[in-house]
Amino acid sequence: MQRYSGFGLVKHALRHHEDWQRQWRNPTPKPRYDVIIVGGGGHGLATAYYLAKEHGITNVAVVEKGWLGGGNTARNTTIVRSNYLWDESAALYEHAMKHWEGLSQELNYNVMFSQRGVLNLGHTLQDMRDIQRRVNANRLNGIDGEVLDAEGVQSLVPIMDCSKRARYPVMGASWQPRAGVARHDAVAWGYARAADALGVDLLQNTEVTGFKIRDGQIQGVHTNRGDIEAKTVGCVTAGNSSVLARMAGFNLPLESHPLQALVSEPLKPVLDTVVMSNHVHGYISQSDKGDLVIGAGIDGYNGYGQRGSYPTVEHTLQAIVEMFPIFSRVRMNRQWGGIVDTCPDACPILSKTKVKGLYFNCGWGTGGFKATPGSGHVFAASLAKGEMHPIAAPFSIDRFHSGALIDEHGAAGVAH
Amino acid sequence: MFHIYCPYCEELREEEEFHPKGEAHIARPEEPEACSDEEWGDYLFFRDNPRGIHHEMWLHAVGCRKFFNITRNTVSYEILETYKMGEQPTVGAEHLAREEKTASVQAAEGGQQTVGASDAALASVKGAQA
Amino acid sequence: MSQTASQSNRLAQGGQVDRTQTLTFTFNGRSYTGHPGDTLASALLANGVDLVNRSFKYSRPRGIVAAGAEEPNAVVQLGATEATQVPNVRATQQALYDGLVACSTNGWPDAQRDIMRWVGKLGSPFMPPGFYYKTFMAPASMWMTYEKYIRKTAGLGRSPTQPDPDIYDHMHRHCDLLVVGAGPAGLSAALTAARAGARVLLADEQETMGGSLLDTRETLDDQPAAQWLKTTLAALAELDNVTLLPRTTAHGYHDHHFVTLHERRTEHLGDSAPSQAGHRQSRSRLHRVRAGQVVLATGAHERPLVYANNDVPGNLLAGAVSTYIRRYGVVPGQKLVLSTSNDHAYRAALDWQEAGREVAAIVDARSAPQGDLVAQAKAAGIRVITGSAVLEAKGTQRVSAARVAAIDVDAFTVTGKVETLECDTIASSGGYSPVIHLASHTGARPVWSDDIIGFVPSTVAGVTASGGARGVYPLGEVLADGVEAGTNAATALGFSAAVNDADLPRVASRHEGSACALFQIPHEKATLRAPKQFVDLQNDVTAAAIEVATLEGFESIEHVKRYTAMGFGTDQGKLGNINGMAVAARCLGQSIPETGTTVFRPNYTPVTFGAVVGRHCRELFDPERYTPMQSWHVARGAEFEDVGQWKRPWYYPQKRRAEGGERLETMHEAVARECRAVREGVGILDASTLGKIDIQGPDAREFLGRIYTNKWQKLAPGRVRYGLMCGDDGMVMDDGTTSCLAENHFLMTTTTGNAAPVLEWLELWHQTEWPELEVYFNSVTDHWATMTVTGPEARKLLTDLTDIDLDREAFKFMDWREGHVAGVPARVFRISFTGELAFEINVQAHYAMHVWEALFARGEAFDLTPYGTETMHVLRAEKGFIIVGQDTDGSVTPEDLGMHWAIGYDKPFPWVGKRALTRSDTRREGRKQLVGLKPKDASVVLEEGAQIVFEPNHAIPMPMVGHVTSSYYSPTLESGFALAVVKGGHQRMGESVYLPMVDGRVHEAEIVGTQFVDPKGERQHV
Amino acid sequence: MSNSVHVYDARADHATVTAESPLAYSFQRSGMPASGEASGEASGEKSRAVIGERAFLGHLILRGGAIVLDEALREVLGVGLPGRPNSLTVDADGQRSVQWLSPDEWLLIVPGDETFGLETRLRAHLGGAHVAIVDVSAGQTLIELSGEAAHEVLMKSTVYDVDPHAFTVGKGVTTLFAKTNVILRRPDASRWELIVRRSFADYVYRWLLDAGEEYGIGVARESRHEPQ
Repeated sequence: MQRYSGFGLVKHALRHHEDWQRQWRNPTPKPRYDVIIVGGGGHGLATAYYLAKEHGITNVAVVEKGWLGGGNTARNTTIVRSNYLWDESAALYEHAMKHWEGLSQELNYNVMFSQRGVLNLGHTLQDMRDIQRRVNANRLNGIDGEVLDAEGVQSLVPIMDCSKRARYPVMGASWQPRAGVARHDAVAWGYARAADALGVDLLQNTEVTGFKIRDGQIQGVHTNRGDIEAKTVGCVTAGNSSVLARMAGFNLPLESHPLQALVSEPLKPVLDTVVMSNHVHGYISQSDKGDLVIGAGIDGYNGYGQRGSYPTVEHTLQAIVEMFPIFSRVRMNRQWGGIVDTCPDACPILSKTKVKGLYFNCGWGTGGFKATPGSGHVFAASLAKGEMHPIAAPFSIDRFHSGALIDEHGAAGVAH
Repeated sequence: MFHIYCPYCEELREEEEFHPKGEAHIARPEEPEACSDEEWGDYLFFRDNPRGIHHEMWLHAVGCRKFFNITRNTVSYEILETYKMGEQPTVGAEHLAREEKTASVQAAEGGQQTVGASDAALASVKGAQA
Repeated sequence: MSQTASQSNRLAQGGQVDRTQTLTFTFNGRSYTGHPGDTLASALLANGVDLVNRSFKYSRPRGIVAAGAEEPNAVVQLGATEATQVPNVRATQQALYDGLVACSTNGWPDAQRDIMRWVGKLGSPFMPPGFYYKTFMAPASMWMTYEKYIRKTAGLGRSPTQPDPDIYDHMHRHCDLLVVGAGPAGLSAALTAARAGARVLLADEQETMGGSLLDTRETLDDQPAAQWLKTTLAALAELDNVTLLPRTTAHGYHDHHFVTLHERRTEHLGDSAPSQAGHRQSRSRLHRVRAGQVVLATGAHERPLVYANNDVPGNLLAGAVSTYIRRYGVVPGQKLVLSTSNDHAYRAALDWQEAGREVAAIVDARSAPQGDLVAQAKAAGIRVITGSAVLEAKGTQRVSAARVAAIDVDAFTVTGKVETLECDTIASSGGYSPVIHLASHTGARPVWSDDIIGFVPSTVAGVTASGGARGVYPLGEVLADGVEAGTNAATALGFSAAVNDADLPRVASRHEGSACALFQIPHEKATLRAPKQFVDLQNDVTAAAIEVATLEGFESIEHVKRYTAMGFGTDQGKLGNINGMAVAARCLGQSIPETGTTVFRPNYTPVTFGAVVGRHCRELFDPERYTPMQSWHVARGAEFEDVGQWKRPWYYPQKRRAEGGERLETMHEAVARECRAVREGVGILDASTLGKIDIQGPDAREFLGRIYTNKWQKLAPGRVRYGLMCGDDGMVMDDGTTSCLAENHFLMTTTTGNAAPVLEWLELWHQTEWPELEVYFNSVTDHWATMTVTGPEARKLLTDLTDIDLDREAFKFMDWREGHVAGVPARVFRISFTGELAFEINVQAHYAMHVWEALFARGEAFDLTPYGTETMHVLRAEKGFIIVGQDTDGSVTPEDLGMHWAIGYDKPFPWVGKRALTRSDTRREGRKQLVGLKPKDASVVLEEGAQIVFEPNHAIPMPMVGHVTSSYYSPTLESGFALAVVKGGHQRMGESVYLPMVDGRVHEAEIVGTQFVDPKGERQHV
Repeated sequence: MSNSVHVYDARADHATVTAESPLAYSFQRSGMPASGEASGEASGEKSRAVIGERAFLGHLILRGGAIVLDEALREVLGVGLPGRPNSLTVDADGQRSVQWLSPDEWLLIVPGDETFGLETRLRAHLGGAHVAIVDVSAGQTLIELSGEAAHEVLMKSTVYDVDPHAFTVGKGVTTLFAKTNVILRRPDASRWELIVRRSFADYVYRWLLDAGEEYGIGVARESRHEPQ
């Protein structure tokens, strides 16, 4: 792997950038692998990387129907935080957070993880109770967090309207300083390049069309480029998990919904933290390019169209302008949509299935990006050992039968 | 934004008047006590969530307040029909599913069972959901 | 000095500007003049302003390139005052008004003297695509510092720092046919369909309708195009089934023909929307259009050619040159070189020459161009160099020369000797890209057409692209295409359109030679070594950057775009995307269609947040719901709590004597006073916000039994019962009392926040599962005002005001009675949420104030005290009454709450929620259960949300066993107390738990029952 | 039947009891711009949109089967149910109307003092039929909107097509109005009626004043109160 550094950049400049190496190969599928990962997004690529890196399993294929990182990795609003309410979620997202904190160096790829802090605003007494409950839980779980009052919020974000004038005045917030944002595409590319360097085959434009199953054991996948065999297959296909599951003969407790986001035109920096509000339904940060990156809740209907309905965008901007009246004259450049698999309890599924050797990693809803390194790490360990990693174990599909849900609705609501 | 024909109001209305209520035709088991935990969980949480033809329930919340059903393509978002509660769809998921299946099922080889979205698989999934 | 003296590039005549009026404006601190009819761009060009901005990444000088929505460079900061700042306005789309103030968005101290240009110049070799992914990694701790500096270079314009003085609004529109674009195709389509009877909406983004007719050289019916345009617009304006919306951009096409249009109503008039006849008007308006059919007559954007230094000011699109000359009477230079791949662009040279300026040469990549325009140019004496192209522009702040040579397009090589032509302007044309954005917003992928060398929209039912938007360019054909589109749309809508070919204006036919596919021009040096050849001017993406991306394995066009940032600017790649795709295709050795396409997303051009928001802001952001007693609460100085959309009195602070005058009570003081009043005297609560559902029908009772966890069979008329409602997952979702009004008639109450969801829940079960049950549900929440009179003195207070027998035996706890209160018919319910003697009085809301004031008049003798939600919470918590949503969170069963008494285990029908209570997880030991907590230190009020542990000395992570759901200071107990959920709590009475706080303190508390006051419940029965 | 449902007259004697309409507080708080002239600086201009409250009418919700209800209504009120969804029947003197709300739900609006009598007579005619009649008179109010710009004010406010050619006289729908829902109907060519829930009435009122400002919206001071 060609090592990246500032010094290297100078060397390449002198050679007119003529001898940059490919960041990953474009291999021909082998007939057989030890493990197949279906889905070349951030989570799938991270899984492949950790399989190779930590478990020495390098005979791995990542099968991607389009281009690497082209699903929700390419479409999310890049927020990273770990201040979840329940122990199980907190453990998972904090595991991810610890990986984020050295990821650029580990991958030798600057994923621009910017720990600028995330505010989750409270606008009602119940919001504030929930915030206190969550921050107290976070601290006892070893996760950084503070409860701020309205003045504290105002001093962090001077341009926000924290006055009593607002329809739902800001009463306070939870504040996680270690949280922030990262450069989404770079995460996929960084993992792809590192996994490729360890021998993982990244198969783009390769679509899984069915599974080979014998005696309840997975044998491999059918693809538009032929059959590929493996005794271990991990599906990490956010947005399309139910479609894959049905190919394998079972349903999942998922619904796929459109999730929309939008950006303003690029502006000179005005907002240095991430601000999220469940109550007025909107969240916002400003990218290093200057765009205000804005998102909100999902559309209520099932949809695989990578677009949602316009009123969702309107409500989101209403919330943003309510919080930031100075943005009224700023202009919205672009909107887009992703497809998110939502679980009834707003928590993901990392699980074995009825088919031996076939694993699913799905149901991240609107919050999958932040978990990318942690999800990949524990899912790889689970695939390698054939037993779910302890952090992943509570996220089994079985919880929807036993009733042991991990209900993050109260704490996470719509916004991620 | 959808333009939805309400079968009770007998006219097209804006999506903003409606609320989507998830998959249609999920009947509550007649005898809940006779259900296993698994069957009960399936009824509560597990859904077809198809990419393609979807029968779904909507509520004309700001309107006649009636629940009704829509057959909609979840990719193109085209609404193929709307029909009243208690009625059955005329455009079936099996119509599109059949096309999808022929595309996804590979010829079985060497005694291996190949699972696309086979009828058997669909049936086993439907099971408890009637 | 004459008025146009400063406008050195303004022609004495021609164009559609009004030279009789002069407008003054300021750009980068200097004052200039222009005329009505100008855009900011045409006025700047008229004044010879070449440099309008610095580029984003390399800080290179940039000038105006285009004349419309596709302009990438002339993006300026607009606004004379702080509050009216608008970032990133395209000068080409901003009408000039008197007093306009604008400046460049990049460059310090200004765009001319920009310091960053040195960084750009020296640094550019070290800034290949994605350079930031490859560096700034060491040491890890430094990234936040690096980022701080990287961010300093971010952005184009700046946000205002003050709230917007303007207002915005929405219009919901419905039409049979929406026509987007009022050029020749759109006008024809609109007129045809309108005459057939369709309700037509015609929107056009420019200041004036007409599109290409505004600068065409061609004639219609032997008259200048303007004449036909005028007649047609007049004809449309006369039809009352036609609505014309100029200055209105269709920016988003959504499902089922829902289209959003942004109308700039006042942005051509001034900084801020002027008032009209004394009334405020909106600065801009968003039209939400539902159309039956849509005709997209959005025209085409010219593609520039990609050659070295093609970004130096003085490089323009050929079509823009014509537009500036013909529409604005502005020639943007002295001496022109035109580089083209097609005939159509020749008109730029002809227009230039006719304007009296010099054309150095037309450089045509085709070896033998043959169209009529070519002949005209030759006849006009213009030098035409064939088989060649401009390889490179010379000059830094303005083009000084063009380097021209013969090229082999297919082999991508320079084949001839380079000739340097002196000039100050290079116009280029690489053909035209249909404006297909709207057609692809709902996911339809554009299709490449070799015939027109561009993408055309794929078919979407109900949407017709017409004219340039589908690659039809000759004017005569465009007009006919518009008529056809209008006819087809009208027919599809059920109108019969009688088309008369004779209605079509005559257009002189013109022979046009075929164009050649030309994108990037080869240079003598390889792309990676040649001077910069820009593909995306706004994001400084060069052909070399695309080549590097493909070298590094970014092969999907989506990867190329993302790695280089191509197309991510505010112009969304209108000029650059196809050129970029062509460069990528060349590097990858494949065709453009093999390389792919990208689907455009809304918005076509940026839209003001305020316009999207409309009037849903400030006081109208969200409804405020009031009870009939709102004015009383306000007058009484209540503080309010937001409960859903309701404003509920939270507490009523009173004035107290204090040193040096009076002061308002704190919340703590007010609540203590209100609590004591209820426990010792009498208080009153406005409970009108409670949800109330009238239930009638012979099966009402059966229905209640199925939907509530407890039993309803035996509830007699005149009696009231508490009910608990679960989802079928067994989790508590709401609670409230339901009264039996008559055998088949019940009144259900719900929590304030759940009134609508519970009604919907009842309807859901009735309509979808049990339609056979004869029962109807109707909301009467707003009809009945509810006031709770409670406290030991409640009966005494009421006695004189009502004809109801209040005797404790005649009117028992959990009874309701009908009668009058203060002369008003009322239903009175003896239910209690405070644990005290309580009467809930329901009267029609019209009379609520009458009754309320009568109660206070009588209540003076009893010191009747109004109390708010905070006191209500304290009082109910002292009694262990739960608040759904505060003491429960969607993971709590009735059993967890210790409410087995409210569970009808043996009811015959398997009621909603029952089955789930026997799932393995709901049966397991160690579930969190609702208990009371008594802090060891009575002065401590535990924090709501405090986490509970058994072992406070455990290392982090510390196992948590529950949390505090409600916690207050009790004036009655004179101590803090709390409700909490604790693992296995019901079995742990008397045990100690610990609550570690953020500040390091650890509180100790004892697990106790949930009823702190009057545990036997005697007081409510008195 | 009478003992299976609790029917009683909850209307007070307006001669002795002060009744407050749902908009009373709004008039006091937000003011009532005069309808003869414009608000704001320009004076002497006629309002192009005028609103007024018709307070204290009787609003009854009828639930049940169309056939039985239609019969009973014809008998008792002299007008039947409207035959089509989203339509409205008005009696000869324009004082009483019946509007379709859903396949088993109609809104009856009558002079306030007729409410209880009507309910009683209807119930008597309906006998044992499975129906529900619910008095919601105090839970909502009726706002009239007229003037040449009336439909433009509505276009700013509701997603429903209010083009006077599409929304013909005799139509009535439940739809969105800004962020709340209203019943919107057109009893005759000169005016629109909005039926608004009491707790949202202030929001609707403030919205109407704001959206109508550019048309110089005014409030009719003489609300057409029914005779007591």
